[in-house]
Amino acid sequence: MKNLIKGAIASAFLFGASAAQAADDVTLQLKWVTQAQFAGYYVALDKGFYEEEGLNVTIKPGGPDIAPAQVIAGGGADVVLDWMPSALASREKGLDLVNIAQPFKSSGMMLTCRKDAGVETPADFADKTLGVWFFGNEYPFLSWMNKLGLKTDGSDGGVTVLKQGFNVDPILQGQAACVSTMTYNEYWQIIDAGLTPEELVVFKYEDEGVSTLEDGMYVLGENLKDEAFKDKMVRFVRASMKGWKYAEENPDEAADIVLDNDASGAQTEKHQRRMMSEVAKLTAGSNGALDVADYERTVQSLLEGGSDPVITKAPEGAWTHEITDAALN
Amino acid sequence: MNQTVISAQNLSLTFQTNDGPVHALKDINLDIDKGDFVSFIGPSGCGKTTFLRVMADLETPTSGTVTVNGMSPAEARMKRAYGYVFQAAGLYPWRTIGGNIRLPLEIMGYSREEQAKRVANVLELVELEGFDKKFPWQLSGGMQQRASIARALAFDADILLMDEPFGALDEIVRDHLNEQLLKLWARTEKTIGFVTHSIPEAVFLSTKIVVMSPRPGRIADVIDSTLPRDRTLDIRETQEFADIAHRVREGLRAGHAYD
Amino acid sequence: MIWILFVLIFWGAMWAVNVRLAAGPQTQLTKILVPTLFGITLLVLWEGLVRGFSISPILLPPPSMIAQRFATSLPILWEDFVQTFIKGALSGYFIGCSAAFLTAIAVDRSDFLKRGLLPIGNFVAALPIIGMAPILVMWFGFDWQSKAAVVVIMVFFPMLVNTVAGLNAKDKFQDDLMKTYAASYWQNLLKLKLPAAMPFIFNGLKICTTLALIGAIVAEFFGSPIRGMGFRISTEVGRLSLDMVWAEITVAALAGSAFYGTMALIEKAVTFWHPSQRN
Amino acid sequence: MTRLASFWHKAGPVLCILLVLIAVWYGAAVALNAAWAKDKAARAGTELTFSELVSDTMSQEKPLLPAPHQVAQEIYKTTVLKKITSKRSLIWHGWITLSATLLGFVFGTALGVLLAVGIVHSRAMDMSVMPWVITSQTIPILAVAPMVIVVLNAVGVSGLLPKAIISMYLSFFPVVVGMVKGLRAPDHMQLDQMRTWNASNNTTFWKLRLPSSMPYFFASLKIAIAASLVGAIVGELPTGAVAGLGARLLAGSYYGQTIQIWSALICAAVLAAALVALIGVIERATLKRMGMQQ
Repeated sequence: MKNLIKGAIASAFLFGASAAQAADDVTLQLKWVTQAQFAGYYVALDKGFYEEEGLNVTIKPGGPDIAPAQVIAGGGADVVLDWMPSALASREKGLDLVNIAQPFKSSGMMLTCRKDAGVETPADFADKTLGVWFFGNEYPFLSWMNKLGLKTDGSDGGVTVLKQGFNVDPILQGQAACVSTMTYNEYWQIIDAGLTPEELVVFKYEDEGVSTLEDGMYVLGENLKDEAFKDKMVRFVRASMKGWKYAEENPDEAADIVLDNDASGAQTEKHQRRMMSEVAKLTAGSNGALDVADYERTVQSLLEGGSDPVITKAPEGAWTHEITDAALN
Repeated sequence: MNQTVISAQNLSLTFQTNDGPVHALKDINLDIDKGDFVSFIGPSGCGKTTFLRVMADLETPTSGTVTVNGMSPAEARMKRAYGYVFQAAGLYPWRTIGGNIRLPLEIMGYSREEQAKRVANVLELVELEGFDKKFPWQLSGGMQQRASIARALAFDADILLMDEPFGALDEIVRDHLNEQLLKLWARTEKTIGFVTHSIPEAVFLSTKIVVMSPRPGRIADVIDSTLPRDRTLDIRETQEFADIAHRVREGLRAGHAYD
Repeated sequence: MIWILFVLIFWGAMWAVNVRLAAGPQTQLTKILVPTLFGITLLVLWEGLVRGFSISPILLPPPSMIAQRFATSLPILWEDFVQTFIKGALSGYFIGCSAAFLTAIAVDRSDFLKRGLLPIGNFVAALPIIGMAPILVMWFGFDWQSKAAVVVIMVFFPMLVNTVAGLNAKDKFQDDLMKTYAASYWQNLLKLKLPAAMPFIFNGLKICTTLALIGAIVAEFFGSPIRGMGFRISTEVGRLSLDMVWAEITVAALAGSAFYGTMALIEKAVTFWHPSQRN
Repeated sequence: MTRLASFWHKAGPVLCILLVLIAVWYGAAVALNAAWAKDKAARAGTELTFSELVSDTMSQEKPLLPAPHQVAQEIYKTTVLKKITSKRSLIWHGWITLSATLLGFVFGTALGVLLAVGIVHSRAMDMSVMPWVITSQTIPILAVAPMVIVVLNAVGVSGLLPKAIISMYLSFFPVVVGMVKGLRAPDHMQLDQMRTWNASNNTTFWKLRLPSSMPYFFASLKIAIAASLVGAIVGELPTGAVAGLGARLLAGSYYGQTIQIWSALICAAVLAAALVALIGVIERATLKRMGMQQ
């Protein structure tokens, strides 16, 4: 029965494809709203890199309640961008997500604190209120706190966790001592709001040795058994990485392309260009292939979750070099 | 006995409406003596209800004066000089019959024992003993109207103003209530102002019949009844009754001819 | 395939039973039995279709799985319930409804204010107030206070409009009667206007129960401490624990129905005299 | 003359209260934004005079509460000055929301009427469906919204339709309730009259029940369209800030652009008012033709 539905959907897709053009359709689900964080894909789309590979790519923006893993499980996308902790957690829930490429080499996540709240080192976190994103993004934070030996259930000597909304208001209004920020996005919102870098302390997950892998490309394992799909992914990864490298070299142009694709009309040029230059630093070290050492480190930190680990056992088959090997050689 | 309780002099009332002014009352002069039973009769729009409402200070006249017990209607109202019975029983559905009758007593600040005593008293007057725990909507229309009369009798007002109180009831019930009302009037010696559009009802009940005519609302005739104060329904078969009824009818006709 | 066949047969059978029950004499028992059977049919339909089509539990978990999750997560569900319903929704509901009630009474004395406020109140009652949620979270912080504030604003106008309409609902004769008694403003208010307004006031109170719950949950999407029904729903969707999400939705539906039902019961007791409540 | 007077009689108090509200809004803007202005000044090491303080609170880029004229400027900028096709035009976003609203409204009305007809004609349906219709509204729809969209995605439905389905979920309820009441509005006498003419159920429905239900129908439509708009906006909130007024709200919240949030809110309010007014006009015209209203 399941296959019947799948077949129906697939044939619907096929029909759509053959009716439109001969190019292969690929749908990409982003993790968040349209912004320079995803510049590589928009550049590849805009510059025709996908077209050159014979692909007809649709990019779906995400949002606060869009779980990419759920979208791919529902057949709403062929490839999704996700953070590895959340992808591995989904794997444990029985969704066979496989990492096929990892354009982000380093983590851009950090905790940004106000000096006047009395935070200088991680040791000062105790009894403070910290803003954290949830929705699958809390795993790196939880394993870091676990490493620091701080409880997150609000008990004495631990930290009080606040589910941060989509903005940095809690730190501006002093409701939280620290908030989660990305080097390329929220940090600059704090700066734009009027706080100066001197008034802030930042703790990069990368520097604290608790970084986990961010934006990677994930597909369903069962699809990888299909040669045609694999071939499609090879071309997709190749074109996407071409897009990323182009974006790194031409950040301003990339930011403008992102702006053109922002349907919400809420982004500003200044912010996107700055974001692009920060994102370029994170993608710089990667050619697209997953660094196994990074993967091992991520898994290790997720396994150390204390009483409530993010994942309970080391996953198997959660990544493959098959696609990147074919794409990049 | 001939003490004047209500007196109207050159009373006029004009309503301003979107279609221009309407002369509801024009140059009304009338005296009502203590203990009188006065009926106001006339076609719709003759101002009979308006006149009653002016006496009760529910409307304010445009010119002329009215006195109630020698005071202005407003002062009389503040002194709670009269009880008023409306066309519809207007009982509060969330209060029992007893509770409804108690309402004016609560507002006027009677003590609890006094309230209970009076409620029992007036319920007996209108023959509704045993119904004080019932809700209005559990009673028939006639019983509801009797309860509303009881409510107007519960406090010490020597004037009772009634605006077509039996208009919505069927004739058999109405006859019965008319008889009861006369007995009540005899026992309580109140002055009653009674609006109706039924000639037999007016003749049967009243000591004085005020015939009114419309556009502008004015008094066409005032008839002092020659019937004895103590009367039963049989009196309607007498010649005297027919004569008075005839005079009323003439008055009404004259009012129309004037139109 | 067997599941689907079973579901279809079950559906048909239940419907037949219900038609027979409904055609029979209406008793207290059939009044409860018929909708219950229908509800059970829906659940079986759901369970059967999910199993029959092997729908992934990440998309739509079957009711049995939700029930299991519900039973094993009672402490968390209770904590969330207290945070969102008791602290956020109920306090906001209470404050919002009382404020609207008092405003309505104040406004009722002035015809000018009434004529000015009513159209505006009607207008605001139709607005997507829920859009204010991010702003209120910004103003009142992330804990339950901001959720209560969202609820206050959401319930205020529907309650105001209903109460004002109710205070005008008295019968003309009754109003004149109070005048002939020379009743004071407060006597008139307490003995006539308020009782007469009760059906409208309860109408407002009932509408507001659902609004309160929705407001409190939705406001949590814009920032919250790490407990609460809205928090749990949004986080667990991210963790693909859809069974937990549905367990929370069940709690919300139960709480919402109980809240509404309580109000309806109080209404029945208070406005027993109103034609709509009499049998 | 009298028409003008009656216009002022109606509009005067409303305008007065609106003016008061705007004054309160300005006052609140100064009060709420003052803290930030002082904070900024303190960090810069300067003192603010009162007039400086006031002018600063009125012109912040991301105020806690923007002043009315800031919102008005933003609305003007994003409606009149931008091309309608531009993604920065509020009209474009309003149109996206409006189309989902209308689609959901049509679905919701159709579903509501169908259910109501079924409920009025079948006792079994009345007894089994009605309680669940009421229960359905106690489920917080926003919680279901993301799932509705993803599940629909799984069967290949995306774009306008998922939002419209959320709108439908909110708007069918008032229609069911109103229509059941309306279709049952004819009294015994009218129904008996139909029986004396030996009219079929069908005829009774078309000639008596349906016409009698019209006033109820329109009253519910007004509630339904407002609910439908809320549904469309709520549907846009969690489903990725793609486009529409809900997306503007979300994006505004995400970037702390309060002026943008408020302008989207005001735009939604105007849209709601216009839709309800439109139904009102149709209502008056229809009822007048049917002789139910002068």
